[in-house]
Parts: sequence; structure tokens; C-alpha cells
Amino acid sequence: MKRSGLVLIVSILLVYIFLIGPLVIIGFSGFNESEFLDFPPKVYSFRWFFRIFESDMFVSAFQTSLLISVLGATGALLVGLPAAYSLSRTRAKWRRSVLSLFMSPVIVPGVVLGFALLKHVVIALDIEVWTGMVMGHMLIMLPYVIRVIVSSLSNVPIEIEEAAVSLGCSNTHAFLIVVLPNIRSGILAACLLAFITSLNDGPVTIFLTGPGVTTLPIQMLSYVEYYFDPTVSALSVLLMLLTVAIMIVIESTMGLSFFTKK
Amino acid sequence: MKRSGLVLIVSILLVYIFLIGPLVIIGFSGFNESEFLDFPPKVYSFRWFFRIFESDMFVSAFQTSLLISVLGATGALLVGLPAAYSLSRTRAKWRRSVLSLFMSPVIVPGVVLGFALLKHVVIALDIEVWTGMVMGHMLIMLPYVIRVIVSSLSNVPIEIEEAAVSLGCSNTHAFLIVVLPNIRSGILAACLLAFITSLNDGPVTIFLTGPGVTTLPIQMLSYVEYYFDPTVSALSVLLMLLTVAIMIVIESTMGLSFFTKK
Amino acid sequence: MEFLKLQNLTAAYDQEIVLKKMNLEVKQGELLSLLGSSGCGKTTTLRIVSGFLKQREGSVFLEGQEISKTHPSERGFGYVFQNYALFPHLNVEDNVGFGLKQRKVGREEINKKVFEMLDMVDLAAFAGKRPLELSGGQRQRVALARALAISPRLLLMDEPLSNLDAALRIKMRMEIRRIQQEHNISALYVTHDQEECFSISDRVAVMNEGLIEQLGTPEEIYSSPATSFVARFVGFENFIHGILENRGKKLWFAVEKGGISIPISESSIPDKSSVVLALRPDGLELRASESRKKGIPGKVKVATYLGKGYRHLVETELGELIADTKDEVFAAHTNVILIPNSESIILLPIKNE
Amino acid sequence: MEFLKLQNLTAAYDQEIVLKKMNLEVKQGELLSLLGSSGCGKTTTLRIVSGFLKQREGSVFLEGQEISKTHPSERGFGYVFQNYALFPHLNVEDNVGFGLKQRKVGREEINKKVFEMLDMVDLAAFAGKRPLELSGGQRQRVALARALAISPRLLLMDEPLSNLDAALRIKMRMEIRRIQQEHNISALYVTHDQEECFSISDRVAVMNEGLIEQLGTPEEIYSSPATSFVARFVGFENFIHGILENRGKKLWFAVEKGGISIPISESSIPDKSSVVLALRPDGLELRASESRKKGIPGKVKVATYLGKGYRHLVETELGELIADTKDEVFAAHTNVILIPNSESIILLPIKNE
Repeated sequence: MKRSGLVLIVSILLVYIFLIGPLVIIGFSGFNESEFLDFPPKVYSFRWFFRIFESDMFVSAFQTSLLISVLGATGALLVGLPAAYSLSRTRAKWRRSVLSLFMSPVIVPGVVLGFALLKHVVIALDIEVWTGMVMGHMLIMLPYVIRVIVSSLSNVPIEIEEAAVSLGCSNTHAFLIVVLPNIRSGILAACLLAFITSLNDGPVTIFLTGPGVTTLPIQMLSYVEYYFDPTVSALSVLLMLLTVAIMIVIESTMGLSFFTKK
Repeated sequence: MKRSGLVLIVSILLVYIFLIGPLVIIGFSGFNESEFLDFPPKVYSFRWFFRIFESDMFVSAFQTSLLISVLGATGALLVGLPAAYSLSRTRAKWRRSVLSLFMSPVIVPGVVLGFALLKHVVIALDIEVWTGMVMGHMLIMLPYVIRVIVSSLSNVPIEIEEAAVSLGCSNTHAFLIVVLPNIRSGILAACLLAFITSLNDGPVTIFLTGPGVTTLPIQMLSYVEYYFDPTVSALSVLLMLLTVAIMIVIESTMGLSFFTKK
Repeated sequence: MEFLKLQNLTAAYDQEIVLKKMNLEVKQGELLSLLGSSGCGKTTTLRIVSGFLKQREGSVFLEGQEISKTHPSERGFGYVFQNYALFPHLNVEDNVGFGLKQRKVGREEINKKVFEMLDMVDLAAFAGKRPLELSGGQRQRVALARALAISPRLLLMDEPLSNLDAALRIKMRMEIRRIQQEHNISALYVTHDQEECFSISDRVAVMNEGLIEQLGTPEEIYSSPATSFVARFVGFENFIHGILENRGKKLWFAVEKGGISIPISESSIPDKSSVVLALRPDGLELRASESRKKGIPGKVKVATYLGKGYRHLVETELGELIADTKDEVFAAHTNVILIPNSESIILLPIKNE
Repeated sequence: MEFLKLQNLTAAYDQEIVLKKMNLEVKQGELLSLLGSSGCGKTTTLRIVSGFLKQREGSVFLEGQEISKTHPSERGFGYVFQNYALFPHLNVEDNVGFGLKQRKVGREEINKKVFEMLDMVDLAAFAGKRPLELSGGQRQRVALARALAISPRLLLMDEPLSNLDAALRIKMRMEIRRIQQEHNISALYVTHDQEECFSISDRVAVMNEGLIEQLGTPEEIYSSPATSFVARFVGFENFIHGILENRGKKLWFAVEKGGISIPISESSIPDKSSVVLALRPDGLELRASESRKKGIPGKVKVATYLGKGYRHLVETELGELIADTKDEVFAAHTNVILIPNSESIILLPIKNE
């Protein structure tokens, strides 16, 4: 039986147009020789891509972004892994439900979080800009890390730990030599997902930037306030390619179902 | 067997401190009579909450936010529902995988999306600020709407549609009188989730604001550039309360597992 | 004229062919079962008859009329799903009345018919309940009532009992059989359970790899399986390869290894053919090796208790054979003689594979 | 001295008590099964013995020593899980050698033992494979080899066969029985399947609601169940309430309704007691009502074919009774006489509930 009528085909098309359309346009614009928008472009070039790498401001912002994301991800993993483990093995429902509420990606508006961190932690405790930024990003990543690792742990039945214990392992030893090797890909996915979330973050970061510490998205924001050339389009293309590449890595390690689950 | 050793307890505590700590501090600061940070506050008051409602700028920004979110959610639902349905019933793997890639919440950096919309749609096609803003928010919400409805549809076995058809319904009729009533709570959850995502969005919106069209988070951003009193803390408290309330509604309609799934 | 006729049905998912030019006829008032393990094409057949799946080739006729192009909603067949597929948002009464409502039957009449159906499945007291409030067996009965409420021309059932526990399954299959017989309903029933299938069917089609291996009454299939596949399905566990030999008056089944011969009562298979001899575990008599009786010598590997008797795994020159006894048990490592009961023997032609 | 002794074990999840002062003793070299439906406490018992669950009260003794406080990793028990619980990232060889490696055994010795175990379960050729590359039966055998490689003092098995299909289940249970007997392993086996349990056990403890209903050899339990619960579990399907009466020389079982009396051979139950008479479906002989034999009159409601015979659901004054015949079949609505076979009758005391 043919289930997909005209309505369905149209709606799928609309989704593609809405979701992919802007990205296609931005792509064309990044490769456009001209500084103005003519669609489709008359002459294609890599001109604006070279411009990015010539510009000190973008290169150093990217380096900052990278460093902050890596440090933040490491911190989030160190705190998140044991938390995810105990969360996935606990029987106490209330603990699970409270934590899971905070695991939801939208519970804390980024603007609120950034503001809170700036005013009450960074300024109040007189913390360095760098430290504050890393802390902020660790906070953004923590929910992602925990959620992905919890989901990965749900595929490791508790019985294999018990099997290891019954064969002579201590509990900790069983975790290290039996659980950990089986959630390696989950941990990788968690880090990568957290990494791109952090890399692309705007609202939290905007509060925490300080002299010399600016991430790429924030730099892009301030760039377009003054210039209006396709450099940012080209940069967007690169950023998207990086994101897509990472997503494909996650998809191939964790399986397709990873993104369709919810 | 006691599985949670000292390490686990410490890590759970850290997670709570990291995730909830800033929110607790912001809460105290919102209720603090004084304009300066003294923790815990010496005198509590609702002073800053009243200030919000006295300020025209916040009230109108909130109205704008609300209107944009509602319109965007409606649009996202109209496009997303049929798309989600055909996505959940299709057997073609490639279509599923391509779409699911775009369903991932981080694939398109908000800054990139906002920039693309501004430069290539709003400016290029000379669209009104309002229209652009609603379109932008629809775009933010679409992935959430589709994912939640797909997940909700996965609990409605295709057999109940076939049962309806075998009893004399046309395909469309079966969808309307058998499928739709069973995903009502999923649709509600999808709309609410999309709504708060849109309400709290910063990076996309920041590009699309124009004269007279500013959302609450953006207004907060520009407020803290000039003032540094606890009004924004108080507003953050309200925004968080709203978010938590909506989350609790979703949790009670869709069940606890909704947030722990991924 | 046949009531339902399937002609040269061929079906495939993507590149994989799951039905190969299948032919089948169901008589009016008959319950015909499709029996086979998963992937044999039984559910595919049912889905083609229901119209939810399009065949690649072939036709479906109902009372002589081709219905291959009729939309499933217009075939007027009742369908009972494995997962019941009740409408979760409707109560039992509305579930059962759903089909009649679609047919724009008057409310009075719907009400009357619904309660007649609910009485039939003994659930009149549950009319106001939602499906989630019912037990598995009750849901199954509601699904049956719902399918029967539209007075279907044909009832299709896809493993309707497989989600129930053993005791309930036995009870429900008697119930389904009773209702089907009392109302003279023509039905196509899909299952993988041999006993369930036998207990409920007028005729059985044993399917394997998209083909019907054997079609017949349960008694025919149980006592004279036509192929090794069917034999295995109905409890034959010992299969011995050998040659049929006509030595004077008697027919003998001869195995090269060990020079063992077994007398055969009769067979339509030509002399000197290669055949497979099949025996159920209770068709092999076990004797202590001192008994000097003629038979297959062997050594017990394991003996296990089944409740109704003992099962022995016996190592012989012909391979491992399984033999059941009623009361006597032979311990592991005992030397024994296995005597085939010539009445229980079945000879099967060797299939070229 | 008993090998394993469970004394007054009480266990609970939150507020729900799942084991009630349970006592059990397992002998050296014996395979004892815990049989019962889900929620009866059988798995809880196994988990307490393994140490993965703490009892609320009571003690576990192994060879006279209390082990309740010993960590599971130091009990030295082999544990076979329902889902096998193989380590997915290790190959078969490393899975089986895992326990020995934890014990810091030398590499040479591990290698020798691993291949001895793999030979035993006939999987030596699969040493390099990962668990995911194996079939269900192979995984199950690896799990068994892994548990046995540490030469466990006690082998614990939790429904090890329930994820396998029927044919493999029968094969594997013979295999497990053979290995257990040959190596004289003491084992505790948990299952809900009566036939599996009987075929594999030296003794069986039938459990119900946290208590042992009956403890005995499979033969004892099959032929003389002590309670209706056990009787139902081992295939008794007819239960008739009545009174035991001593009329002169003979004992009679009398039912008020219909004035039906059934002669009883002997019973230790005192005269005039209320009892339940239990019969298997094949303990009721079916005769046409013209036969004038004494028995319970009834009317056939449904007759179904089982392969090995026919099953009849018969409506009588004593309720619905189930009777099996071997060859003869009585169609629905036939009037019949049911004659209880006095040797098959079992009398059970009435339980106060």
C-alpha cells in the first residue's frame, strides 16, 4: 500500500528546503568571487576562504575556541563519566528524575547561564577570563556528555559486570576492564558532540569573553557588525563541514539510530 | 552489592554543583534587596521582579518573544507533522539517514544559521523583520518538532492503522481518527519543547532583530551591557521557572523516560 | 467453486523473493492454517490476501472474482494482529463497534451487534474499559470480536496467540475453534506452532522458503509427512540415509555402514532408491544389549527424564539416535539395542538440493 | 554435612517480600533446580547464593562455613546468565580464560585449561571469534565454559536456555546434564520450564510466592505432586472438589452435585476430609454415552487434534473437564461418559487461603 500521498511529499520537500536551503545558499555565497549577492554566482573562487586564513583575528579566535573546547570536554568527561555510570546503575528513581531534568538541553537558557557565570562566579570570585570561559564551556558540555554516556551504558548489561565479579574481579576492576572497553565509542561520541556544541556556542560565551579571549562564533558576530563581505559565509562553510564530519564519525561509531532515537 | 563508591558520590555532587550551583546563586541574587552581590543576601525582596514589569522594554520584548514563538511553533508543526509521519513510516533507509542527520540539534551552528538567514534571505529578498524572525524561529523549532513527533509515533504501531483500514477506513481517515488521537501528548510535548527552545534562543535571533522587534534574551543581553543590577537575575529566575514548568508538563505527559532516552 | 483462491502468487521485498508462485485454495467455512518458521512466507501470504502488500505476480480470487486491486478497506476482511492492534484511545465497546461505525450503520444496530460480539467472547462486563486495562487474553478476545463484528467474508489471523502464556494459549485456541465452527467462518490462520496449528485447523499448509511443502488435514500431516522438512516439524527426530531393497518377498531398508537392515512393511518408492528413514523418538524401542534381539546396537550417551517418560541420546554406527521409553531408564554408558517399530517408520524420498 | 545450606533466607525488594524464611540443602555433586513461574523467588535465591543480593535475614553456608559476608568475587562460584553476559570486546578464548587471568594463573596453564574447556563444549575451532559472531547456542556454551574454567565450587545457572529456540534447548540441556554428571559438579539451576527442569535435575524444588511448595526427585514430583499448585505445574488440568468417604471396604471420593462417586485405591488423608481430586487429561477415559459404563456424564464442547491424540473440552455437572484420547475423536455436542482412571487419580488436601 502506498502510504505517502501528495501531502507527505510536499511536507518532506518543505523540510528539506527549510533545513537545507539556507545552508546551500550560504555555500554558494562562500564560493562567490563577487562581494555582492548574485545567485547563482557568476564566478566561483576560493578567495574568501584564503581571506579567513590571512586574517589574524579568525585564526587566533579559532585557536582559542579549540583550546577551550578541548579543555572543557576533558573536564566534562572527568566529572560526567562517573556521574553517568552511577546514574545508569542506580535504582533510586528520584535521583534519576532530578538529574534527568537537568540533562535536558534547553532547561537552562544559555543567556541566563552566561549571565549567572559572569556576574556571580567570574566577577564575584575574581576568576581569570580563561578559567571562567573553560568552566562555562564545561557546563555547556556536561549534559551532553552525561546523556550520551548514559545511553551508551544502557547497551552494556549489568550482567557482564556481575560475570566479571563472579570470575574474581573487584567492582572497580570490573568497571575498568569490562565496562570501559565497551563504551569507548560512546565516550568518543560524547566528547565529539560536546566539542561541537561548545565550538558553536554563542549565548554563554558572549558573556565570558574578555581581552584576548574570543571564540570563533563571537568573532564572527562582531565581524558582521562592521563588514559585510562573504568571509563569514566562507567561515560558516568550514564550520559546517567540520560539524558534518564529526557527525558522520559519531554516526559510524554509534550507529544510525543514535540521532533518530529522540 | 553497593556499587556506588566514594568516587561516584563525589562525581554526582560535582554534577549537581556544576549544573545547579549557578542557578541557585542567580536565584538568591534575584531576591536580594541590595544591588550588590552579598551571598547569602542580608535582606530578601521582590524589588527586582517588580522592576521587570515596570520596565516597558522587558514587557514588550516578552510579548514579541511570545508571539514569535507561537507563530513559529504553529508553522513548524504544520510542516513537521506530515514530515515526521512519513519519516517514521518510510522503509527507505537513505531518506531516513539524511533527514536524521539534519535532525541533530547541533548540526547547524546558530550563528551560521542566523547569518545565512539575515544576509541571504531577509536582506536579499527584502523580507520584513517580523517575517524573517518568525521564519528563523520556525527553523530552530522544526528539528525538535520532528524528532519528538517521530519518537511519539514509534509508540503507535503501524498495525493499528492497518486495523483501521481493514475495518473500512481510508488511509487518510485512519491517520486522522486513529493515529492523531494517540500522539496528542507527543504533539503537545513537541510544541512546548520547540516553544522554550525558541523563547530562549540567542544566536539565531541576534541577527534577525530589527527596530521594534527584539526578543527577551536579546533584550537581556543589551541590558547587561549598560546596567548591572539584579533585574536580569530576577528575569532569569522567571525564565527558568517557566522552562521548568513546561518541562514538568512534558515529563508528566510523555513520561520520565522522555529525557533520559538520549 | 473455491471460496478463496491464490494463483501463482509471487512476492518479494526489495531483491529477496519470499513467495514463489504459490497456489492455494480455501473452502467456504474452512479454517486453513499456514504453518512454518519465520521467513517461510506465511505472513507475506496473509498480507497479500489482506491487501496490505502488493504481490509481484499472480492473483487473489474471492468467490471467483479477482480482488488483487481492491483497496484493503473495501475487501471486508477481518484481521487479527499478533499485537492485537487495539485502538488505545477507545474503550472496548468503541473498538468493537469501529468497523460498523465506518460502515455508517445506525447506532442502535451497532450497539446490538457489539454486545452480541462481546457476549460471544465473554467480555460484556468490560465494555467500558480501555485496552490498557485489560489482560493479554482479554485484549486478544476484543481483537477477535472487533474483526468479527463487521461479519467479515474472510477472517485473517496472524499468530494471534503468540503473545499469550502457554496455559492461556491452549484455552484461547479452543475458544477460537469453537467460535469459528459455530459461526461457520472461513479463515486463514498463520502460526509457527505445530500443536496450536493442528488443534485449530481443518487443513494445514506447511510452508518452507516461499513454497508449500505439504497441504492436508492435520492427521495426514502428522502421520504421513511428505518431506523431511515436514517430518522434522511434526516431531520426527531420527533420520537415517539408506537404500530400499526388495529381497524376495520383503522390502528392506539397508544402510551400508554396519550392514544394518530394517524390514519395511510397504512403500510406493521404487526398488534400489536412496531414501531417508524417519522415526519419532517413541518409534525406537530400547532393549538391554543382552536381549539378543535384532536391531541397531548402540551406547547411551545421556538419559533425561521428561515426566511422561525418559529420553535417551544413543550413540550408534548410524549417528546419534534419540529414543524414548515410558518407564524403564537406561543409564549413561549402557550398551543397548535399538529396535525400530516398523509401523512408525516413514520413508522419505531424498530431495536434490 | 550438606554441601550448600540455605537457612531461613528472607529477602525483599523495597517493601515487597520475595523470599519467606526459605530453607534448602544441596548435596555435593548434585544438580538441584528451582522451578517456578516469574516472581516466585527462584532468581532471588540464586542471587543471594551468588552474593549479588543481600538477604534481609538468614544465612548461606558452604561446606559448613557461613559465606553470607563474602564478596561475590571471592566466593569462587561459576555463574551462567540468561543473556550469557559474555564480554563483547574479548574473543572466545579470552572470555573463557578471564577468570583464570584474574587469579594470576600462568599463561601456559590458562591456555591449557581454556582449550580443555573449549573441547568440552565442542568449540575449540571458535577460539578466535568474538561473541557477536556466534549463534545463540554457541554463546551459551562459551558462557558455560567460562563459568567452569575457574573450577567453581558451585555452578549457578539462571534460565540459561530460555533465549534459545526449542530444538536447541533440548540439545543443550542434554549437553549440560552430561558435563555436569561427568565432572561431578554441584549446581543450582533456575528455570520456569517443567520439562527442562525434569530432564536436567537430580532434585527439584518447586517454588511459589517465596516458599518451596515441594522438594523431591523429578519422578516424585511428576507422579505425586503434593499441592494443587505443583499438580498444575506438572500437567494436571482437572481439579474436582469433594469429600473423602469410607464406605465399608472401599474408599470413595464423593461430590455433592450430581451425586457422583469415584472409587479411590488408597489415601493417607483422614475420612470425611474435604479434598481435591486431580487428574491429567489422559487420566480420564472418554466413552460414548451409550456405553452404559459408570462415570461422569457430559457433553463435548470442543475437540481439537494435538498430533499425538485428541483433546476434548467436556461440559459436565462438575464443571469443564479436559480429556485426551489417543485415536478416537468425539465431535462437538456429542454426549459422553468420562471414566476416571483410578490409578491416575491424585488426592490433594484443601489449602486454606
